[in-house]
Amino acid sequence: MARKPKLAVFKFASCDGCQLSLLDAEDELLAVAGAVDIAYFLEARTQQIEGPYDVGLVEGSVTTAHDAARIQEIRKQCRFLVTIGACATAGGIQALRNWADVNDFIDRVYAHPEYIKTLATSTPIADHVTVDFELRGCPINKNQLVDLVASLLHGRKPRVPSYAVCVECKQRQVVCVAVAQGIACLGPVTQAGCGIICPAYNRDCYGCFGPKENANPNSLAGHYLATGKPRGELVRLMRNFNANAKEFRLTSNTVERL
Amino acid sequence: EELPIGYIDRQDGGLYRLEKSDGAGYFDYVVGPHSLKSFLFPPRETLLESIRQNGGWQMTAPPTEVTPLAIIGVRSCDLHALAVQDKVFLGGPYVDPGYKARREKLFVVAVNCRRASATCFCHSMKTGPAVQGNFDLALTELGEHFLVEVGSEKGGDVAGGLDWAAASAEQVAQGRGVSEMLEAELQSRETKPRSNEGGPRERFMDTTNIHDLLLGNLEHPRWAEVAERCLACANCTSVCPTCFCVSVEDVSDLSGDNVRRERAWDSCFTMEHSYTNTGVIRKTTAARYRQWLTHKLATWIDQYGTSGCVGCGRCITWCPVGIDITEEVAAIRATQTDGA
Amino acid sequence: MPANRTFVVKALSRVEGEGALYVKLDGDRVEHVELNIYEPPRFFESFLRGRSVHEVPDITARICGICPVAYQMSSCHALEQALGIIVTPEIRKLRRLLYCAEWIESHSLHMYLLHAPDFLGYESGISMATDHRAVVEKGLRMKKIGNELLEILGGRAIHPINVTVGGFYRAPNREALKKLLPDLEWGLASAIETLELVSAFEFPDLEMDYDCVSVKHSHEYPMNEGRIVSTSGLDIMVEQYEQYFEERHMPQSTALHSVLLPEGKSYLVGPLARINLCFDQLAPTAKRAAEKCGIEWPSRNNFQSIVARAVEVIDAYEEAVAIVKDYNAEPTQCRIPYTPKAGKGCHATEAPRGLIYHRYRIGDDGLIAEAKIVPPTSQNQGQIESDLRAYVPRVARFDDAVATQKCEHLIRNYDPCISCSTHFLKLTIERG
Amino acid sequence: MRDTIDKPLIHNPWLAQSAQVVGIRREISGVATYDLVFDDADVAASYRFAPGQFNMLYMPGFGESAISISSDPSRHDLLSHTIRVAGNVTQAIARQNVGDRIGLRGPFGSCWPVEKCRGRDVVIACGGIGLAPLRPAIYYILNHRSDFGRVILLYGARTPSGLLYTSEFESWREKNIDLEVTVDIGDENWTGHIGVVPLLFYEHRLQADRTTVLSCGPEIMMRFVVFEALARKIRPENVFVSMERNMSCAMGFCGHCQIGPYFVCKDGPVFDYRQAEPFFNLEDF
Ligand SMILES: Cc1cc2nc3c(=O)[nH]c(=O)nc-3n(C[C@H](O)[C@H](O)[C@H](O)COP(=O)(O)OP(=O)(O)OC[C@H]3O[C@@H](n4cnc5c(N)ncnc54)[C@H](O)[C@@H]3O)c2cc1C
Ligand code: SF4
Ligand code: SF4
Ligand code: SF4
Repeated sequence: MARKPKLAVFKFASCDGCQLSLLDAEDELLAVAGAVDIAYFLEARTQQIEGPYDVGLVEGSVTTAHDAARIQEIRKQCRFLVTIGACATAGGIQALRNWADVNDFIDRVYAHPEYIKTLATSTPIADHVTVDFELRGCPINKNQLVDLVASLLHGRKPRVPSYAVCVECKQRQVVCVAVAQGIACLGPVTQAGCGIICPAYNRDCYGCFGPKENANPNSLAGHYLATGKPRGELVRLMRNFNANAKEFRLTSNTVERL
Repeated sequence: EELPIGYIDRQDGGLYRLEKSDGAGYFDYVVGPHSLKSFLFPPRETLLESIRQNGGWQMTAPPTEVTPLAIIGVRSCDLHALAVQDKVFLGGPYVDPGYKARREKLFVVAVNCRRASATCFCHSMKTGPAVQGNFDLALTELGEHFLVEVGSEKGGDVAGGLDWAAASAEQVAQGRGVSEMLEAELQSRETKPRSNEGGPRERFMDTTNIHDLLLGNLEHPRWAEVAERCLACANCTSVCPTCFCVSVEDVSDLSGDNVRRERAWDSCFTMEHSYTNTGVIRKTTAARYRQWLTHKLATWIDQYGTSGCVGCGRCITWCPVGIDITEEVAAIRATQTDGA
Repeated sequence: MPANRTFVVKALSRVEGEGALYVKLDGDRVEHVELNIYEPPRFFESFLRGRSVHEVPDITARICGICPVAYQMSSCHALEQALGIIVTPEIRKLRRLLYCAEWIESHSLHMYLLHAPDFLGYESGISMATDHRAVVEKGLRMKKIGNELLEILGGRAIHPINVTVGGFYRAPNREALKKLLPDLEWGLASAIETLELVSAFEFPDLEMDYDCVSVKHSHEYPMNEGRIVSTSGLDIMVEQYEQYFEERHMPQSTALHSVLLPEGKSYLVGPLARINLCFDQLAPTAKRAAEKCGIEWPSRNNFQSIVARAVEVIDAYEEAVAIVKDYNAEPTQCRIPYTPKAGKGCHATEAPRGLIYHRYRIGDDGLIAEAKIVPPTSQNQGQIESDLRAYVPRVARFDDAVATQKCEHLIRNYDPCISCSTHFLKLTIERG
Repeated sequence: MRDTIDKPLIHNPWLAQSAQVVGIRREISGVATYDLVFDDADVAASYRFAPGQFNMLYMPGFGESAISISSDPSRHDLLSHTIRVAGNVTQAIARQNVGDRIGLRGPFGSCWPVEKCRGRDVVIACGGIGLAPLRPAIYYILNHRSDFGRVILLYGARTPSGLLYTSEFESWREKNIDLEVTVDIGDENWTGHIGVVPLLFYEHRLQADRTTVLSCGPEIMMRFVVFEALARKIRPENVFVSMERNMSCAMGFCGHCQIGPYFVCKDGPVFDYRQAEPFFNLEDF
């Protein structure tokens, strides 16, 4: 039998939720551990096998100079690098600092600001190194994660659609909350993958999976504005966990300046 | 699902509200978010199951057992849509077994509309408002009573088994009057001045020579213009009762030994739809919108001998930004670049 | 052993996050212990300012992927207080069920995959599974049921989407919950077996004079509400929290240590603290099981926190079964409507890892003007250092690897949720 | 309407048949030919195809790909498929060995009008792997060589190492096929033509009224082949091209392969230029 692929999980600025998704795949966890060599995964095990690794899963965004250097090292160690979650793919919620003065943030929280070493921005991994594949979401969908592992094992493409949340809403016959209730929903510009939980739970999609391909948030925001939604609400809606993703960023800036 | 009895719907581009109305009867809401489509052509369906077995694959199609289904309150536009989907799934060289099985067990109770919403334009598509066949029973609401018309043997058997009074000629005429009045009202939309003080625009579509109009204007600037607004979100195609595009994908377990081949509703608005190994064919939203509109209203006629649009107006209502098929056609007609 | 020895452990594992531990020894005397936090600050309190009220639980969830419900619950309660919202008993019950789900999930994960391996001599739950597959599988299933419950109530297990100020966006589906009942009953039975398993572990003998702090409710085991009490006799309303507790920024770290005023003492929060303070409020089965499990309560040994967790999982399953059995109709009103307006509110709930405190001020524009969040780990951090100060001399005789492993074990007693802005990574012991 | 419903359902068209790989020939880098034999003898006995038709090859877990049949239509013992490794499915097929099994549905699609070409001259213009779907047509012509007039095969690839089936070229020439081969970039051993396929039209004088052109290859190449053919007054209905679109069902259900009014899977892949003309030069369509 071929050598088991070596898998490593790395953490940057994040909530740990995405790597937890692997442990949350209760039905598959032991099978995964049997099929791949989980060589480095601090959240789950003490054993740390040195690189190089066949696959590296990277959670979190780059917010310190030390981390900016560390991701370079990790890239060298990993043959196939996958970013998992909104932090790693778009900068995460902590990228909200990109619109503010970090020093102001620090002064408010810490008594000894001189000890806080942080960059002015929170940036996605792909701003620093080449990324081979992205799993979106805040948090990622554990089924997509398991499928990703399976696809790496079997040498196939992961099944990750790039279309809008709406596609699955309609497949599941969920009645559109935007059209039927006038709720400002990000579904039409957000990539599917979450299992359309929000509209199914009678609320707006708030964009966990980031912009879909060919996303057109300008048009959507324009329509919501025209139907009476306050500007601030729309700006905030785009400024969540994927605030720094290009399409959302540009639209939120445009709407803010209106 | 519960019927919203006593409610009417208010529909416009990107807007749907059910509102209680005093005068409303049992069926005075018109077309809702769902059509017959999802019952006969479910959004997700398993086509094939494969299990790895001693070096080969055991491939089986899941049985298509179906429980008989009766659907009450189907409108004329949706009956025409049913006929269109019948052509797609049953009328070609290949027959879709799942659709066929479900179609055979379907019992349709149609309803003649008494009112139309602003988004309805069945009269333009010659698909309503009066039901014209393809049903088992058809109801017309007449104040306290329902007028029942039998449309098939199955319908006759059901009606025969019930203790219903025979309708008088007067009642039959009254029933016909309901549809005629509505039809006249719809027709009058075409001559009414366009802006009716603030209320939703009442739709109609000029279909004169529409096939050549659209295919003769494949490079019209309107495609790029609508793409500025269109989200490529696929809501329109999903709610459309005739759209039938699907993606077919394998779902397998971690070992890869148990595989289900599934089809799911897809749309010409997704990137995956026109993906090929050498590139995505319809990369831009403009190209996708053009594909949708030209297929729906023009090449559908080449393929199936009828328009793909039955004038139900769902794509207008359920488009999150209210893009309006009738308006897009009108815009192209008004500024055609080609002599078509 | 050389007189001067420094050992560096690259990473503290099986805790959520990264950071460093620094220990300086002079012979057997501990000169200095310091837990260094490497988690880069994420500034949640700052960017909550200017957000709408309804966005707060969605945002605070992202502080921690391990215990998002705790953050959501505390936010919701605090904001409801600020807005004068009173939720219905039905909503209150469902929230308790949601919290039970998170406790089940989080505790099962910690006990079976992170902490038990320490007692049984494995480097991870994954390795443990090679010898004790059935045990690990049972733990995973217990955890999975917690997650399923979270999914039904919250939409998804991590960062639930159905939690909002005023209640829930949609009432959880009755049928789905009822269908889970057999699993919940299995979970209850398994939790009792778990308690038998873990209370038979061998616990390093480290008795500490903990000042335990927790929320306490008159007749419920604490989760969503109550007063704040301590072993040393504190008994205050949540509104008084900031008069008695203070967060201090420790140099060299991004962490804020919380201390008990006026002395500036460290204190203990979490399962052991809760069970010590609220034993009487345990559900009947949980209490009976705790009484006869062979551990003497109150316990002053935090290695026995694993036992406390097992008892709490029984309690959580027991309550979940009762609530689900009782859930015979979806409430007609699952969300109390409100209009955002100026106000102040604070609230404390019990996260799996201990007390969590939130305070908000809403401005005249109806947006958040100020937010303060005190997570459990920053409260425990001082106590972890105190524990280590006492424990390190006893393990100093071991070589680096073993000593580190033992220190890590101790830290894991706290199940530190480091992402709550506080992270460990490497252990340095300087022996002088 | 109703009568179509009552049409008996002969078999489930979604059901793939298991077939065994009995031979693998590496053709060029990244391209190999797979010989397949159905496991079920009844299926094998009843299976027939026409030149230009394709099968859907199925690798469970990976998906299906449309692959033209490249073997001799008169051979009933096996089916050959010449496959270029492109992505998901084709990579998975490339990992198969002799003896392994894959799923197969087919045959699908329209065919080259070889019957109608009897008595006529035929120009086959193809590029790269585009020769694969035309090889059954060539075999057909060879099997009935005397029924055809002049037969010209214009074939090109980027480099000499990108040419398929070179070992058969001699035998084709022997049977009186004018075979002209060209490459974009030659190597030290290359003595043949350099340049693109459409240029080879200038090597021959064609009789417009009795010539049929069959073309398969990259769309850009086919555009120029069509241009050259029409320039020589060959009528559009006698110019045939093979189109490629995403294909997920091959039965006109999935909607992916549409070009204007056509479903490439059932109306194509082979179209005459009268049909293809309105859409042939449109980007994005
Ligand atoms: C009528 C027809 C005949 C063909 N004959 C041959 C042949 O003889 N030899 C050969 O090597 N190739 C042929 N192709 C191209 C072949 O189908 C694609 O290269 C193949 O589907 C790529 O699949 P993949 O999974 O490896 O690639 P991926 O890029 O992973 O594609 C994923 C899926 O998208 C679809 N897809 C992608 N590209 C195409 C495409 N070009 N055409 C249709 N569907 C596509 C398929 O369903 C495929 O499984 C033919 C295509 C068509 C339409
Ligand atoms: S992307 Fe979201 S869920 Fe994932 S680590 Fe970041 S904050 Fe957590
Ligand atoms: S195109 Fe629009 S109006 Fe026409 S049938 Fe489809 S959804 Fe209805
Ligand atoms: S027309 Fe409307 S519903 Fe259709 S894809 Fe465009 S935005 Fe979506």
